[in-house]
Amino acid sequence: MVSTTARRIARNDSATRSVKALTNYTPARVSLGLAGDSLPTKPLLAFRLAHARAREAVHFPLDSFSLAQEFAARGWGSRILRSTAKNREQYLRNPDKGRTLNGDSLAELSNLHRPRRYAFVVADGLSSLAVHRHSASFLEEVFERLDFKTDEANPVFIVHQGRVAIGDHIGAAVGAELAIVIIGERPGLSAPDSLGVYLTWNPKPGRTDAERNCISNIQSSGLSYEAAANKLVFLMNEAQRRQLTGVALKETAAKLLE
Amino acid sequence: MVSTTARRIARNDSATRSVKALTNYTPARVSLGLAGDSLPTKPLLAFRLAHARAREAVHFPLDSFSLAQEFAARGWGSRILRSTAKNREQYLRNPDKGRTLNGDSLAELSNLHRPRRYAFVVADGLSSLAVHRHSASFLEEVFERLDFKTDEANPVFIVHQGRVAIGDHIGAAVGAELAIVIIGERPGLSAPDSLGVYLTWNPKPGRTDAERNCISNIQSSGLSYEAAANKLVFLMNEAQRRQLTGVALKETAAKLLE
Amino acid sequence: MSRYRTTLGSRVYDFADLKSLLAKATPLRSGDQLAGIAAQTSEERVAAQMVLADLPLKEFFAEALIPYETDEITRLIFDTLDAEAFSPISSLTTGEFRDWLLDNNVTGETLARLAPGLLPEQVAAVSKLMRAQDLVKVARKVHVVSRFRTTVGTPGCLSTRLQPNHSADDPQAITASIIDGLMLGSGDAVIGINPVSDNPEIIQTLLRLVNAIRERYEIPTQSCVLAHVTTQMDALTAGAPVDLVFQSIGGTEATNTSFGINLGILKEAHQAAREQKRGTVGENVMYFETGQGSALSANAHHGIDQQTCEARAYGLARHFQPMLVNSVVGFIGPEYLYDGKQILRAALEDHFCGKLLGLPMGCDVCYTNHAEADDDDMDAILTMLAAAGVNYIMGVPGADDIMLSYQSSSFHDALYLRSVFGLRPAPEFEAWFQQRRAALHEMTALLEA
Amino acid sequence: MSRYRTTLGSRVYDFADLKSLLAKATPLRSGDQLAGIAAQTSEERVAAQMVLADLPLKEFFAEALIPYETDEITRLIFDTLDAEAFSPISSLTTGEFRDWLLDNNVTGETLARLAPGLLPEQVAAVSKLMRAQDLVKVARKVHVVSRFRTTVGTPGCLSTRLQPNHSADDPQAITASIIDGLMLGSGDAVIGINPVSDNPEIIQTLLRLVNAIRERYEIPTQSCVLAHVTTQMDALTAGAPVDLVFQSIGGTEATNTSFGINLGILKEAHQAAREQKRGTVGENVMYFETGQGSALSANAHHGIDQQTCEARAYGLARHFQPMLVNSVVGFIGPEYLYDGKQILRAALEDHFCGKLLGLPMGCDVCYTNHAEADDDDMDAILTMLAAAGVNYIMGVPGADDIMLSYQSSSFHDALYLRSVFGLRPAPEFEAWFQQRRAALHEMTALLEA
Ligand code: B12
Ligand code: B12
Repeated sequence: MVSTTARRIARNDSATRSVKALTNYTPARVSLGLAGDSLPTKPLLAFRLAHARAREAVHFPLDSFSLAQEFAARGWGSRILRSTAKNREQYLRNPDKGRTLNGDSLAELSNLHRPRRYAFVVADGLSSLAVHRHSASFLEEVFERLDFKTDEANPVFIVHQGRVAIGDHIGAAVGAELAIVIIGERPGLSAPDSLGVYLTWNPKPGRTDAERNCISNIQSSGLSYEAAANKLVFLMNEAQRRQLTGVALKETAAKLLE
Repeated sequence: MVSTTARRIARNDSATRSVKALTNYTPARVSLGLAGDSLPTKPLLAFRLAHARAREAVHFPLDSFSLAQEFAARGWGSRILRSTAKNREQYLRNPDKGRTLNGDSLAELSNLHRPRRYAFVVADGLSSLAVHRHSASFLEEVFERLDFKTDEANPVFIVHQGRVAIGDHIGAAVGAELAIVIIGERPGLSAPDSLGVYLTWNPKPGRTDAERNCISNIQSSGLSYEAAANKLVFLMNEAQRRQLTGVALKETAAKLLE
Repeated sequence: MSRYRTTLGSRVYDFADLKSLLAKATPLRSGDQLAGIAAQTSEERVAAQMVLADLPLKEFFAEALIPYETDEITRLIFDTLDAEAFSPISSLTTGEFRDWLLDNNVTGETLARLAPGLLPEQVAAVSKLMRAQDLVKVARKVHVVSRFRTTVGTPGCLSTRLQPNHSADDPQAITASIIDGLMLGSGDAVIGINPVSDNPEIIQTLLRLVNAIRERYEIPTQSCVLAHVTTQMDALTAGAPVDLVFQSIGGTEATNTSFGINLGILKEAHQAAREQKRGTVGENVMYFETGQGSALSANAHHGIDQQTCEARAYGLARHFQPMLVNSVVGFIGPEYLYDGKQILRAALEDHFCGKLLGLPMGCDVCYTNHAEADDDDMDAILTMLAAAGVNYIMGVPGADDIMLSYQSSSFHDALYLRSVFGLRPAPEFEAWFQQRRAALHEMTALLEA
Repeated sequence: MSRYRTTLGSRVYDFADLKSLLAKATPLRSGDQLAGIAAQTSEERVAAQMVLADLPLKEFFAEALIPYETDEITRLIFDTLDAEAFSPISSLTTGEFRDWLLDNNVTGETLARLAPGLLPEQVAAVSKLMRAQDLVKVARKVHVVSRFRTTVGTPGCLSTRLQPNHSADDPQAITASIIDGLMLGSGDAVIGINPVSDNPEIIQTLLRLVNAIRERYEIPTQSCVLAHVTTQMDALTAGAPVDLVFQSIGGTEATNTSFGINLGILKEAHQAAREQKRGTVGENVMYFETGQGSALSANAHHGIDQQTCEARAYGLARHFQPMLVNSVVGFIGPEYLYDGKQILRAALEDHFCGKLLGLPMGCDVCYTNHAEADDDDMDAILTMLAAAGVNYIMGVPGADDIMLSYQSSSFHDALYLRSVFGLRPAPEFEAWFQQRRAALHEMTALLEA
């Protein structure tokens, strides 16, 4: 039986030594050891602690005010918007509510409509933590690489209780060619603060995910701000050139593991 | 293997014929047949329907007003009381709330205190249906057999969201020697309307169930009103004679299956 | 500042005493919330588990959850503990105990030798650290075999209690349900009737009824009528055929007081039943039922979580070498175990704790109509318990107990488990069944009488 | 007044059409509630099940849930249906179909012959009538075996997909996870990496990485990098070593459109992969993932309940004789499957429906941190699926996928199932493991490179 063998191996001293070494190479939960064929108590409890915390992270509210201040400190304009999801429970049980803007927010956007290249959207998604930790620094890298200035007329849109597709509504409402949605990915046990970016050419309600591109796992053991910004800017330029995003557009900018 | 055998037997024609006959003798779900070794679709769906209905029955609210009217029509006095459970959800999750009277009800009882033999309590328990269907007819049988008259000073207490032990509070509050709690038992798939009776000598808060007697399953395929009344009156008399209820008191009144 | 303390991130978690540490370490359930002793957050729960994991097992001997002076179960447990048996694990913490239990070199025999040295509280504690799969994996190592007229609990066997209740104790109705069950291979653990009445005459009639069926068809099984133990003793004294004596028990003296029993009553009953010498292959004569929540329900829990109270009930039960012990796990209602998930967890804990303490554990896999559960939940519990090696389950016609008003497992459910896990009934019963199966339908003749 | 109608007591239940009948008959789940198509009460649900039970299976041929003209999956399903295969059950109602499936004379072979004659909708329908235990009992009769370099799905085997994801596609990190998994006996179904990037160069690098490990240590298994199918095709064209081609699929054309695929793309990919001729013991080259909720999430469900959509995805998958198919059952979140109970039910349904339709079903037993579920729920699902004979599960280090941010099953979980159910890995892999186990730790040398 494999199980017996595996146990024997994990107990073999030299094996144990080299198995330990695996943890030097990945933050994944490797080399956890065996109690019989089962997970020993220590990693089991560590797992449970991580679970308790990740579940909490889902519910941290977005502090849009302080985020707007951070942006302002960098000289960026921003607008705070809300989806139609009234609270977290609604947001979780009804994703469509996170995909549409509430009446006030829509009204607010109506006088912003004019042809423009980009609509940058920062949405809490499933992890406001991700947005708080990474969105400003990441956007800094992006803006540096772009011929683009945010201001009051061209603000970063900060969205409460937002899903990816809300970028379609915002982009359409303000007349943007490209919607760039920067969003908190669902919290994991190891990364409760992972940021994703979704890019949609000619955003409008009804776009499918096949018509977007995605850059994922911007977080400390994932993609760096620089690498992510390189990829994004590459995709933005290509999108503009080929007038599309989605499956037909592949990101070939960045070299492996930069 | 037993399973195979059982299947073979149930398929054996003569067996099937005699198995059918079992349903003549009990309302239990016997002779359901076999699909392989499993329950055939028809009885499975019948079970599910019964489950859906029993779950509803838990939540039927007690219509104490119409119950009081039924009692009045028989010339009985009654008082409507409430436990501290504000609603069904609270009642279900916190039994202690169903065991104590709310402030108003307690106050109402304070001027009723005087030495008396009986406090008759009718409580919804887990099935108001049981109380509506059976409590008046059952009490009629009981009162017939007793040297006892209800009236305004000696009412039947109708309790919303009550548990068995609420009889201890009521009995103590009104100064009764014996509390007789007539209560809706939890709804079953076959009998959503089963009534139970709990008898407590010298009722007062803190009595344990060992100090009570119980008569259970007053319902159409269970104990008849007459048989139950005989048992109850026997127990009441014995309780009075021996000045106790509970484990030490056995009901030896009724013959088998009367 | 207490001894039970840890810091996680910036939060300090401090647990007043051993019993509150145990309560906070318990997986979420409504009963502990109702009692106001559950962890407030998941993180607090993990913190408690971490402190518990680091707690040396030895320390459980130093802090009786209910004082020795005030509780006869505490006294029984401490007075009969086998320190020698405990020695192989005397240096372990609770967390290390879990790892040790999972070790493949720790066999069922090792665990059987260990049982008399274990405090129920130690077993409850380690169960709180375990995942559901751990509860299965360890429990299935242990085989506790008990014997009366059948041998229950041997590896590869799954027995059933045939539970033919009727809402008016009608003998014909009960007979019909018994026949139905026997034809589907049920009844090898016991044919056990819950009488709706407490009338001693009726109890005797039922005892004679099952005895007559059993003798006439030479069924190798035992019978039981689950009235209050005092009523059963009256029947026994009056000469009725009493095989197993039943009683509901709890894990605190006060719970048992509310049940109208105590150690003395149980000892008397045990002795009286043994003196009947009615068993053929063994003399395990007691049948106990337990269940999380009964202590709290009787306000008799002393601030101890319901699962630890339950383990203490096993600490009482093992004193009587019972034939059968089962938790009626979902029997009382949602105030103690809210939904299918909580019932499943409790079922696995109860089975694990009972087996570890040396008991022949079955389980009444069940739910009430006021709980958030359905037959799918029961299927999960049944399947996991079969994987865990449960000794027996209930067999109720169509899973619907028309008198107790709850849903248990059906004759069909037992066939499901037997076929999926390749399990068989007790050997004596199976042999009888093989011989008699062709004639079984003739039993309906009993109904014409 | 519709054809789908019944009266229960004083209430009349009327179901507008077949798809709403199916939706109302489905066990409660959040996704169908979200779509506004779930039964409003439990009684309505049973009413729908009763009408469904009486519905002749034949009638499913008369009412395509999505018109033939507008959906290529409907077309595929109807055009390739084998009427001959259906004939043994052509006279049955859906309820009788359930009874027939449970019949012990209906063997795995019978069911394998039946598969090409079944509409996904018929299979979905019958699953809605079944208890969890029925889903286990019938599924375990069916053995769907698939082969590439290992043989997956034979009786007594449980395989695993080793899933060594990393949040930056770091080859060393991925290698470390692969070594960890291999040492614990994982990876015989496939070593399958979800790349965080869609960069074609990175995809190729990962393909070459796993291929090199596999060749160097002569591991009998297959690899896969689960990028979008078009990206994998680019890699294949560029000469990268592609064993299995992966794609997420849904049960409606519109869902697949939202995934950026269609039948044509899948056919091309299938052919291209087969032409590689990289398999040694067989030529099943496709790997599909599915999951309840994806159609609704893409607003592409046409008012059909999520479980029926899922079965339709299997109707698509079977066209490609895949090596592996698994539902990622709890992957998306609570909006489709709210809690452990709903995930368990869906897992059993998915496995049952897939097997009945002739697919080599595995399951990604999993949950997210926004769902009401935990590791105990996973243990129940794992245990029931093993009882049901699932072909494979995932193996993720410590159950924590650090890139996809969800919890799946761990290497340890597979060992739990193998030990409790006496299951073994695929024979080719097991033989390799036996020979090489002593040398396995030397694989860490790979990390020094
Ligand atoms: C639930 C239940 C229990 C639970 C009670 C805990 C709880 N929190 O509910 C447990 C499992 C602990 C239990 C134990 C016993 N029970 Co009981 N129980 C029931 C059941 C199934 C439902 C009761 C109900 O719905 N009550 C109504 C609700 C609304 O009120 P409640 O305030 O929540 O319920 C209280 C009473 O039910 C009381 N209670 C429960 N059982 C008994 C038994 C007696 C004799 C008394 C006086 C009180 C009592 O406990 C509850 C909490 O205080 C009934 C059967 C039925 N169909 O009703 C049997 C039933 C009442 N129990 C019965 C028996 C025999 C017992 C035991 C004596 C068995 C034994 N040999 O040990 C024990 C001990 C009882 C005691 N003295 O405490 C018999 C009574 C027969 C009789 N005519 O005397 C019944 C009718 C079932 C049966 N036929 O076996 N029981
Ligand atoms: C959930 C999820 C899915 C779900 C989406 C359904 C849903 N309702 O959520 C399902 C299972 C259907 C799915 C499918 C696929 N996914 Co996906 N998915 C994720 C995951 C795990 C979480 C996303 C999240 O939290 N979003 C944030 C929340 C708050 O926003 P949301 O609006 O609810 O989510 C939307 C987006 O996430 C979008 N989406 C999901 N996956 C993808 C993939 C691409 C390329 C795009 C543009 C959009 C997209 O679908 C959601 C609903 O509209 C991420 C990994 C991660 N850690 O984030 C991968 C991830 C985004 N998916 C990925 C891939 C590759 C796919 C597939 C292309 C796989 C395949 N070969 O078929 C398919 C098809 C995607 C498509 N075009 O629709 C990759 C993207 C890689 C990249 N850089 O392009 C990721 C990063 C995971 C990975 N590494 O494999 N996915």
